[in-house]
Amino acid sequence: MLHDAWLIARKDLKLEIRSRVALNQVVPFALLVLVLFAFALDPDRGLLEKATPGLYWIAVLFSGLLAMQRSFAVEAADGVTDALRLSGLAPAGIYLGKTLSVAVQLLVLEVLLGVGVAVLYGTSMTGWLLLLATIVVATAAISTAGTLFGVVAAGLRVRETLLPLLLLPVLAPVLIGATRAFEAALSGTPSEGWPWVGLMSVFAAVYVVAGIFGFGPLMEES
Amino acid sequence: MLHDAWLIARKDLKLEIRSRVALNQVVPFALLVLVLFAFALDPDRGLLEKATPGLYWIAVLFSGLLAMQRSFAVEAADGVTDALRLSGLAPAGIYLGKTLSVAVQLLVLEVLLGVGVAVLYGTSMTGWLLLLATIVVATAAISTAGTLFGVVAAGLRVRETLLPLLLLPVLAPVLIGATRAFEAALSGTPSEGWPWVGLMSVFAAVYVVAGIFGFGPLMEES
Amino acid sequence: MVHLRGAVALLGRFPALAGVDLDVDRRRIVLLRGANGAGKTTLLRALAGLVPISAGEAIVLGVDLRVDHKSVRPRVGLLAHGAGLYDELSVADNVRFWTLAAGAVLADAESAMARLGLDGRLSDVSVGRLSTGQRRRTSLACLIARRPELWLLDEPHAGLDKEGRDVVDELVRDAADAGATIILSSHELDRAIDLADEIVTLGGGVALDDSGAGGDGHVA
Amino acid sequence: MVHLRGAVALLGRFPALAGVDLDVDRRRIVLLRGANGAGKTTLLRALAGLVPISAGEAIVLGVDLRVDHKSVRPRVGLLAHGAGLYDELSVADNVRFWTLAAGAVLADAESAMARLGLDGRLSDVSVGRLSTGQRRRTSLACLIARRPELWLLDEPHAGLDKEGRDVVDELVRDAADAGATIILSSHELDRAIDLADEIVTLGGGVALDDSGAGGDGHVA
Amino acid sequence: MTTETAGPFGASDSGPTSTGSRTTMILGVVTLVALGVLVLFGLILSPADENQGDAVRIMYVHVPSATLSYVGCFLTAIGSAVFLWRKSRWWDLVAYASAEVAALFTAFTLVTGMLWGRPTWGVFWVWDARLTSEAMLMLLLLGYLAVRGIAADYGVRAKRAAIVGLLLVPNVFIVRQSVQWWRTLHQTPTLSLSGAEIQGLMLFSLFTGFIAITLSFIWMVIHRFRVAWLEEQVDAEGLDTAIAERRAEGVVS
Ligand code: HEM
Ligand SMILES: Nc1ncnc2c1ncn2[C@@H]1O[C@H](COP(=O)(O)OP(=O)(O)OP(=O)(O)O)[C@@H](O)[C@H]1O
Ligand SMILES: Nc1ncnc2c1ncn2[C@@H]1O[C@H](COP(=O)(O)OP(=O)(O)OP(=O)(O)O)[C@@H](O)[C@H]1O
Ligand SMILES: [Mg+2]
Ligand SMILES: [Mg+2]
Repeated sequence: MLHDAWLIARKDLKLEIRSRVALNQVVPFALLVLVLFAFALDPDRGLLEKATPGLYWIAVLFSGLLAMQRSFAVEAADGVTDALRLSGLAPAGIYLGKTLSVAVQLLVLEVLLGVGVAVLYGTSMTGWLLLLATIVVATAAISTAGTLFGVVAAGLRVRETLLPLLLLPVLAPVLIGATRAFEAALSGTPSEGWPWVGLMSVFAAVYVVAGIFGFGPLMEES
Repeated sequence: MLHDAWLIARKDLKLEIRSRVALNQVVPFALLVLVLFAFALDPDRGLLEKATPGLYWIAVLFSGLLAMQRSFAVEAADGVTDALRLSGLAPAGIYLGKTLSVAVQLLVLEVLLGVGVAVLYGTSMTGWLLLLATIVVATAAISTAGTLFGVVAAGLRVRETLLPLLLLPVLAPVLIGATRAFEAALSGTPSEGWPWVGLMSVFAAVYVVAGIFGFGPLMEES
Repeated sequence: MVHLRGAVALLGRFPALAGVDLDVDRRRIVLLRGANGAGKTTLLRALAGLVPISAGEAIVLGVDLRVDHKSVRPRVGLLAHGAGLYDELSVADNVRFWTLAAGAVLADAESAMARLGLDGRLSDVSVGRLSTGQRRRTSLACLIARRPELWLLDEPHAGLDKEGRDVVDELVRDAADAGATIILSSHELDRAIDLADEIVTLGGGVALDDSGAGGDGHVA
Repeated sequence: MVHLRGAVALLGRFPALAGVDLDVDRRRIVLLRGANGAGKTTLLRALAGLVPISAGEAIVLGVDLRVDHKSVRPRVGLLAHGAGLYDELSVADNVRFWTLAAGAVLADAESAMARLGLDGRLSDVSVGRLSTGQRRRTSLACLIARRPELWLLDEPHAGLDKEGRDVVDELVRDAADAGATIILSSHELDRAIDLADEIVTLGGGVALDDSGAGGDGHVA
Repeated sequence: MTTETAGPFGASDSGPTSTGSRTTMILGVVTLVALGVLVLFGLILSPADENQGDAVRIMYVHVPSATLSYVGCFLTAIGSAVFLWRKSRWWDLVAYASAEVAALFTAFTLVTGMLWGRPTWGVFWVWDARLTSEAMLMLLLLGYLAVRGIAADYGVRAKRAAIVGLLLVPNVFIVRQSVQWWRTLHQTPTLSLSGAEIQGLMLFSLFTGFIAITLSFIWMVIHRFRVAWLEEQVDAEGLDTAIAERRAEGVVS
């Protein structure tokens, strides 16, 4: 299973390296979402200052959605789904592999976006630790749940619209959790943030289990 | 040209009626974007109260993006782009037809979302007029610009990620304009809103012209 | 109708056509053959004005493709590997749409569907549900409803059953009689050679010297 | 190897297979033929465990498909119309990926590519850039690198040039000699009939009684 | 040759043959009576609240329908789980029926809540934690129904919907919990009017509300289930004819 996961993840990352979609397009998209909100939420009201952690995670969420769409668009090519079913790869392995490759891409994105936020706010050492932990755990949560719902929408012609619809409400708690944890880290009260990290770990764990068992049946038909 | 536009628009709307993607998925997605922001921007700070018009238009924008993606995903099917090029349909007609079908879908979406906003805020008669005018003009702006950039991304394998990247910055002025106009209408000072409506009309007019002349060359490459 | 001299076409940076010479007169049926990757598809697409000619002469239907590659398009009919159909619309909706798009009338769509056996149960089935051969028939129906002057058929027999192949041959002959020019590529030489008036063998992006119609001319 | 009795398979609500009887022994090469839409592709996909059998008996490689349609999958090789390749990866990357996914070793991938003439310039070209026949060759290379026990070939000759067709025939005969079972569908009967040991004609989702055939659709 | 008419999931499930039966009719009558009693107590006999006036009467439908929206979600999850486990079409349709009704009750909760909010809070909607989480629940259900509505084969739809339905549970839980997770818990004067402080006729009215709304919930789920079941039956009935027609195609050519 882990061997299969590695095979899939390597293939996906190779694809990304050849096509550079995430780097050239998803990262700018995330920046864009951030800037857009600055437009919508007029800066002179002072809304933005307070809202940065929330906006950061919204930007990550939407970009994650895009990365996920791309990850499944690749598998939607003519006959690939059938080929995967016939391949003998363990569905759980495919699930873990795709999760891994999405997580790697998201991590890169988050670090690129996050350095800015952290520097602007200038946080303490413990703050840094919490920020990092939040990023890691939230990424795990987003990619485990995202990959599972990705396959629910996969193979359907309506994939592009169905995935956001299913995924966003499910990830809403992660959005809250990560935002709260970031706020705690940036406001110098990291102890308030750690419970959120715990919560998101539970979330990610639930979805890993659901994915490992659910991916097989979901891959079946389409 | 208008005949061609009508042919394309009718085909797209027939497709929508058969697949019901916009109705079943884009509309809920718009609601979702609204609610998600509520999560991210903590309600007890009173941020949201003021931000509703902005959120409304962000929701419309993201859903419009989805509708646009879908609109061009349909044309990306195996060989369809070539068939369109060979068809003898005037590119300007194709442009107008696709703009029209996206605009119709967006209008339905906006009315569904907007009735709520308007009722919740209870606006005056002149306010209503401004709201309506804003909706019509902003829709025109979003769909004219969206369709033009849609074709830039169409046919490329990275369509799903490229379109948002191109489109969102272009539409930022529309986002501001529509938000300001809505704020004016809802706060009972419609006279402040009308200049924005004018501005967006100019925006839409510029893009219609750009689309009519630019769509042909853009359809070429890919 | 078609006159190419040293025509070069690039796909990305790859010269898929590396100097093709080709002359086809009105009412002729020309068979393109050649190994996989020889450039048959690229040649047909170039003749349809879809792939730009970057060097050499290329005149199709009286239009110089290097000056204007768009105005031939509505006058040609290309049967490509990609079906060019909307999967979610029914067969009838697809054929009607492309017929109207080409400026023909609905009656043409109906008769084209009837000709290809798509008028019964199948006409209301979504194209996405069709079998390979049925999709191919639908593409063909769209093509003939357009009444093109130049037919460009990329492996027209592929995927069709015996009866479908006969229909294609009939359509091609009728079109040639009615004044159209036909260029088709094929790997099913037995059938295609009977149909063709002339045979052109492509290899490595150029037309190889050939022994003419009916000749063997096989290139390893 | 394959035993079907009254097998029914639904695509949506449409009974694409409406009660098929079929028996194939080890080392046999069976040709499926029939009109467009007869159910050939559906039958091959059903045998691969991709389309569920909703009524009747269906035993493939000793596995009852109605009980378990997954465990046969790694043991069959299906050449379908969809190429099953990642357009953005190179030919070599694709063949290697699918070879490793099937649990075979990299050397198998190399020899398969060599066998299909994909080892030169082409091995580094992205699959999305290939010609139809070259894609088909790549799919075939992925298939043979898996060394399946049951080969299910949907129009294996389509799109291939003369030399490619010869390679396919050779591969099929070698596989049969090595103990595999082969079921292929085709519309190019001249070629396929020579290759096949048995011919089964499908029509309307059932195996028709065949001219010169035994009562249950067998041809000597 | 014989061909089973049962769908892909076997003939073992037995189900209804019409949209109604004696039991459902009796249940319907009882529901109507209960609703009548609710109207009687809720609108006429129970007193107006000191603070809220007549607006408090909304509570008698608002609170029960909120509760039943959760029940509907859990029922959907149970149906989905049994479907995945036993491949039972019967349970799949239970999940489907209860998800639809749950969506209806969630919408009803939102509407009654908004109507209540106008007189008590002065606005229809605030981005309060509970309101937002209920809205999110609505969206989750819409997502589930969107999966049910995709144009794909029955098996595809059912299986995918079942996984989504199953994952409703952790999400209902998380969405509900998020009320507690909010930095400051939403507090309004009206919400402090919780169970213990309601007395006498008001408590009784709330009680009748629960009974009446629960009965309507059951009645709706049963009917929705029966309709869905019969729709499936109709599809299965057509199969024999479809097979015969399909075979005829072969004879022609
Ligand atoms: C759109 C607006 C509203 C929504 C979506 C909403 C939603 C809900 C939900 C989901 C529950 C069930 C809570 C649970 O059992 O865990 C509930 C209960 C309740 N709601 Fe609302 N509500 C809304 C407006 C209001 C208003 C305006 C009032 C009163 C002024 C109100 C008063 C209550 C009361 C008293 C309960 C009983 C449960 C408790 O004590 O917490 N609600 N509401
Ligand atoms: N970017 C590229 N890099 C390298 N080679 C390319 C590129 N793009 C196209 N090619 C090559 O150009 C040729 C295109 O050939 P074309 O599709 O016209 O062949 P064909 O004669 O139709 O073959 P077939 O019989 O297989 O359909 C192929 O050999 C393909 O590999
Ligand atoms: N949902 C549906 N509604 C109606 N008909 C359908 C549906 N789905 C599939 N079909 C029909 O089922 C049949 C499937 O046939 P299949 O693809 O197996 O044919 P085939 O023998 O491979 O044909 P070809 O020679 O064209 O490849 C087709 O006739 C198709 O029209
Ligand atoms: Mg070709
Ligand atoms: Mg087929």
